[in-house]
Amino acid sequence: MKLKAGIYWGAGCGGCDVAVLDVHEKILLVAEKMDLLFWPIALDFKYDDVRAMDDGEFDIVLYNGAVRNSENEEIAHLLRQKSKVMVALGACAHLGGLIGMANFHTKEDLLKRVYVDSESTVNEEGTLPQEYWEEAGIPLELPRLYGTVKTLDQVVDVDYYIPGCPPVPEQIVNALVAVWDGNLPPKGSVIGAGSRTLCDECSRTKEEKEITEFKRTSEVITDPEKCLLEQGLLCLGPVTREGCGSRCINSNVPCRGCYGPLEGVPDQGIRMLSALASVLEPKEEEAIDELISQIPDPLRTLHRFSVAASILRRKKI
Amino acid sequence: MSFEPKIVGFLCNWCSYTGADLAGTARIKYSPNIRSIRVMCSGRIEPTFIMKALYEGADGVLIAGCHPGDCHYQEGNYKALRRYRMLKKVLPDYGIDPGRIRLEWVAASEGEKFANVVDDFTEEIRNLGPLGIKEGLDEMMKDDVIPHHASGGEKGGDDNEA
Amino acid sequence: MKYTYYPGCSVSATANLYQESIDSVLPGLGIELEELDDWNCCGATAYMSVRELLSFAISARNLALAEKYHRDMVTPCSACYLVLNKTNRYCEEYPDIRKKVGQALEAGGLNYSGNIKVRHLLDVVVNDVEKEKIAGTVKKDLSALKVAPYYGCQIVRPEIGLDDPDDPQIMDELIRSVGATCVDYSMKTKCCGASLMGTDEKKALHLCKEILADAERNEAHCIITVCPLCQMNLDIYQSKVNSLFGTKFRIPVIYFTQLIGLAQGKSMKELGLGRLGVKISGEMKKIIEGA
Amino acid sequence: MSVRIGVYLCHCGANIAGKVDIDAVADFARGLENVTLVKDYKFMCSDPGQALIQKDLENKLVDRVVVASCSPLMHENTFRKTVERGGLNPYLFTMTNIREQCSWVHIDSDRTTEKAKDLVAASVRRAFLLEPLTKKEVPINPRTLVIGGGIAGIQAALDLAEAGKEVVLVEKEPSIGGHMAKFDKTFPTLDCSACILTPRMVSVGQHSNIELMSYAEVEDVGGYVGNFNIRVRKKARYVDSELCNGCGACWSKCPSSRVPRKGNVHEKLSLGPTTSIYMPFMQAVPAIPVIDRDTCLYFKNDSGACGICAKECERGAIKYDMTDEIVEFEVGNIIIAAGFKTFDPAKVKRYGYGRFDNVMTALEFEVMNCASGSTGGNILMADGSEPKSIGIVHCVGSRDSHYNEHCSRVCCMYSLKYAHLIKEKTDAEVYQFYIDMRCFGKGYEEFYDRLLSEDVRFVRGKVAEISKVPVTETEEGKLVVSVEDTLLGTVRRIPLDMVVLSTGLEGSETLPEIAKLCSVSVGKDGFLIEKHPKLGPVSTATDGVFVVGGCQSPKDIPDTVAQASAASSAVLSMITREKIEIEAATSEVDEDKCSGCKLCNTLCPYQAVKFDEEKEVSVVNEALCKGCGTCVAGCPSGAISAKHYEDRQIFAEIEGIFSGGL
Repeated sequence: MKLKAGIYWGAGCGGCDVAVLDVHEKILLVAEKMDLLFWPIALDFKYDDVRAMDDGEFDIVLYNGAVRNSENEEIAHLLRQKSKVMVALGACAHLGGLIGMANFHTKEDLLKRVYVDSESTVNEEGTLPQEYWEEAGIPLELPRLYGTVKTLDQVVDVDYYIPGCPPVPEQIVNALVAVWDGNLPPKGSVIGAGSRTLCDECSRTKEEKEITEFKRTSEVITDPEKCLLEQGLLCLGPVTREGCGSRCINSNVPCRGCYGPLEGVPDQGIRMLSALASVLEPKEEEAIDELISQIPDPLRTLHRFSVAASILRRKKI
Repeated sequence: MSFEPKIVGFLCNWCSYTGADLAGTARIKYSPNIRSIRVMCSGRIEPTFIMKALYEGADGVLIAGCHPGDCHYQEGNYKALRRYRMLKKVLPDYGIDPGRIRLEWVAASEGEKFANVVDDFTEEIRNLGPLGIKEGLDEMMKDDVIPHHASGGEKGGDDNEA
Repeated sequence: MKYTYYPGCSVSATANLYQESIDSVLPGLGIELEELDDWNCCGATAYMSVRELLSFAISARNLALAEKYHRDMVTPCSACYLVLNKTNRYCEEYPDIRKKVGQALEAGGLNYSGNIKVRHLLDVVVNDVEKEKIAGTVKKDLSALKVAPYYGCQIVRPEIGLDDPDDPQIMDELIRSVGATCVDYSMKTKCCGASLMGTDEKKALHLCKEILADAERNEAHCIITVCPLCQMNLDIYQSKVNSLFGTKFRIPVIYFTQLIGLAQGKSMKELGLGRLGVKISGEMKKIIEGA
Repeated sequence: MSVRIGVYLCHCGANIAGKVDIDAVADFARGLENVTLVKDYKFMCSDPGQALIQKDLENKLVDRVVVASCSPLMHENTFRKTVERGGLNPYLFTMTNIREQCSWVHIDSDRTTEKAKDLVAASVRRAFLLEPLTKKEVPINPRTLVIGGGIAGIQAALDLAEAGKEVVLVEKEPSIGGHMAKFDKTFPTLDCSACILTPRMVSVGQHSNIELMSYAEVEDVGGYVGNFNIRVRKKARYVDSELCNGCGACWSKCPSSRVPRKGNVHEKLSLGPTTSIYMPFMQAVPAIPVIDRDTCLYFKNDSGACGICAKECERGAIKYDMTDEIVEFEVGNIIIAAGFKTFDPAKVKRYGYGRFDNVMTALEFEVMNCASGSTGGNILMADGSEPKSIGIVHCVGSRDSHYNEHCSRVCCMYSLKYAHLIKEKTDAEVYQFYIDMRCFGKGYEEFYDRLLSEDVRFVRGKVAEISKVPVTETEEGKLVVSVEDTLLGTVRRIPLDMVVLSTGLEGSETLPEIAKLCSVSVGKDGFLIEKHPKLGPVSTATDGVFVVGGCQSPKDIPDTVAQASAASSAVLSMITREKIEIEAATSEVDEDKCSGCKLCNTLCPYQAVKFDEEKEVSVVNEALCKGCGTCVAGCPSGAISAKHYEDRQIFAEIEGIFSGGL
């Protein structure tokens, strides 16, 4: 009996949906075992079709993208109600992802920046999108833009997480296979990724770390053999879960942390801050500050994908 | 009455906690706004603890360790200093005044200094006012709900206060 | 290499032979001196002990004037070197002295910022000119000439840091670099009595006698010095020392620039050596003429 | 089975109850989650107080204990033992400090009570998450390493060997004896130094329990208390110790000399034979010569030109092809007795050492006084003639902000000894230039009085300069000491034939390296830092490593011997315990989470967390780990946890502080 599956695209870039397609021929294996009953980007099913379904009818729902407006939240609740297993797919649903960077700003700043100040816009009156508008008697509605980006598990109860931006296609398939084989790890755990950090998977030689300088990727020709952190590049590998196959590191670019932290690490960015600071070489205050000043924007670099899931969740306004 | 800041202190067992005890044995009075947690070394204090304290309701966090060179474990306090400097650098991006966290070297014999540091820090935080991360968060996300007319008009946003 | 030149009062008067040797020797070493215009007396150590603040103001005036040249200032005289350095140091360490000196100079339309470094001529000759360059200008073999290097007590003060206060070597090296022989001179930094010669002559003469005696004991042909006052005390008053203590010293006391000149084969007259109290004669004369 | 927490509040007489409303805190505590029992008592630390807890535990009423009373630094151990007697793991207990950091230091009692409540709430949440821990035990290897064969090392080695314990004594010179072997007499008793030292050296050489490694240096120290693994490099002597019987045939014919040939008497000073193959001094232990490579003709630019000593030796003990030998062994404890070095007076240019003849250091003067020395014990000037007047300058390099600020404690006394020796052996005038006469030990002041009666001239003043420049005839050819005589109030110029500089004491050259090997630290004054200046003078912050004698601070022979015996008794107490408890609250690596980034390896000053090549993860060596937690806070993958101070326990405390009892 085929399983019923659904994929939804919340506040995200759609990369995760593309990742699902990227499984190439394995999509046939998926199609053979599953009926996709809801996939707004690919199939023409409507919300009402889902509302018409029984509770828990979906065997599995892959929800990618963060919860950024009221529609995301509404459909999240709806899919939760209609699904047995709800999976947060990709960094946005799992940690808030790049979308989560909005938490460093207020809603008003964002709207003003996009609809008024952006270089290519001419909008003297400063009109902004409205939630509800009537034109010639016809009601027009837009979902409400939230002031704070939320991760999926801050809105509904999530069974599993598939991390990554985007998640590695094979890992998505492995997750789906695990669901219909029924052998799933305890509820709430991360699947489709390793249990250690990237350093385990990374083939570069690692020595004792003592950082004397920070460099940006453009400033240094990296030695392919040596650990990037030891070459002064701010690599988040040590704090990020493995499973992505070191796509970035293998192309000589430091890891940005999209696969999120391991179990028991409540805040990926601050945990890396602690680890990084501990191995700075200088001992005097001035020298330490000078070295830290070589990192252009430490907090957003450390929290590129995970500010919405960090302890403080957002900038205090 | 005036705002009474809540301060969380992380004191290292060998120097600052002993120094704080000494203030006690000498009956030196200081403001009761601080609640201290004992760790074996200032090197044990993770920035995550500090963020957790700020999130749970602390208006200020005091980190205290041995003077450089005196650390019972030789170098723990240097790590504390490095983490402190980096945390101080990133706090403004979180909209938090870096003055809300403070690192002090307090020797086991400096009971008086500990008392002065607590009083001085309490006043400093009193001037900065309450931080209230948690309340601020709830306040901020108060209007993040499904609007009443979004789905078919009558079912409003008010009844799904999930 | 160009420096602002602060001659000081003695070099342009009683010690003009020092100036003559400077004028004849320095160009050959590539050192160009541009005299500080409208310089005034530095107050010397005597005045400093009478009216310190006034003395600072007077000497600071020279430093303020020198600022427009934006380069080091060189002086041949130890007293000026000490006083000008002391002014810079006190103005930096004691804000109220700096404030008062500043007010005084403002009245004269001048501004003192203290960024002019004051150096002694010996320091410039030995440290800025390579040894090979000096050796290159030597024409006469003075290896037989035994010279006693007399530093005096001012240029090696610890706080200035030019050389080791107890056992300076900077002039010993210079003697060797011009080919002469430097004797092991224990009295090289002992005081010559300086202005004491004017107030308590007997005591000063006693000090000078020790300095001369040690030179004679080491069979030095001459003593070289860097300070007009030391030169005067040891040279002009040598006869008085002999009469007071019954010694028979006949040791010429010349400037280090004159020694360089001699090694370069310049004539005694050109180096102002004709006007010494104790004339160059006897064995030293033979060595110089014979080389 | 849910957790049942018992909270015990202490009044501490009025110390706590006077400011904190105990009943209010008790009611508050009863409302806390998982708290099943709350009691309060006037003095929890008293026997009846402790019995309260013990009985509740025996009756299985609670399985976690929170005691809200004084500082844990005060009674944590007391209550841990109580909990253990009650049959519960002692680590399932935590304390709340509501006295030193609460009732004693705040004024307003309401707010103090509020604070006490918050702290109790924090402790309860922490107690909920506590895990049982067991103190690990590690066996103690009964063998001890003693670094340094001076009187300190000799005494410590003999104490341990006499107690039947094995000792390895490593000495970097060819013979043991250290500085004391270079002395003629010792103060204040004027015993002949060799007479009291040689018997002990011989017993060290012959003791079955002491393995003596002379002309050897410690190269590596690994492991931890009770189980140090040591690597020693025994330098090649080119004389086979099995075959040699010390007959002296070799050095009697050796053509080259290890002291400068043309030097004056002072430059050619030496104790043993001055040949290139030599015995350091006649009573050397081991009594085996060694070849000085620098001056030996055979080794000079490897010409192999000479070979006389090999020919002369009937027993064929001379072996030019000997190479350094590396020895490895295990010990349980280490006693560092690396000794001191004397201050190099050449730094004080005004005293003319190295520029003028007849200005010598104290050590040179000692060697000259030795009967077995090159002058046969006679005090001679550089040209060999007898001095008519000798000056002894105190505090050279000591009590001086330019050099060493510390007082070297022994110079006043050995200077007095020299004055006596000079008076005894010659009829020279003796001047002592001192700042203060520090004769603090037993019989020291009496010795000073004796010298006063032997008409030694004492001048109280710091010597300004020693110069060769005579001012009067009497100063001709003399060393003129100019000094301000503070008692007469004048500056004096004293012409002398000879001047002895009483140089101060500093840590020996090899000290910084030995300190690094044994992970002890060197203080600003250049000496090893003891655990506590008053209460732990011979132990160090590193368990199993002791410091004795001149390397810990300048001291005389009696104090050195006392410290040596103190250290050996401390070692004996460790050995007899056979096992040592290792701190239980150490760190632990979860090998499933550790990804081998090695970041933690840099953080540990004790090298307790190291990368394991096979497992490809980092592993904590429990015995080395001191439990500071620095690596835990630095581990990016959260793979290292600090037992008893886990992240979740500290998070719980933070939440407890702000829970307000919810």
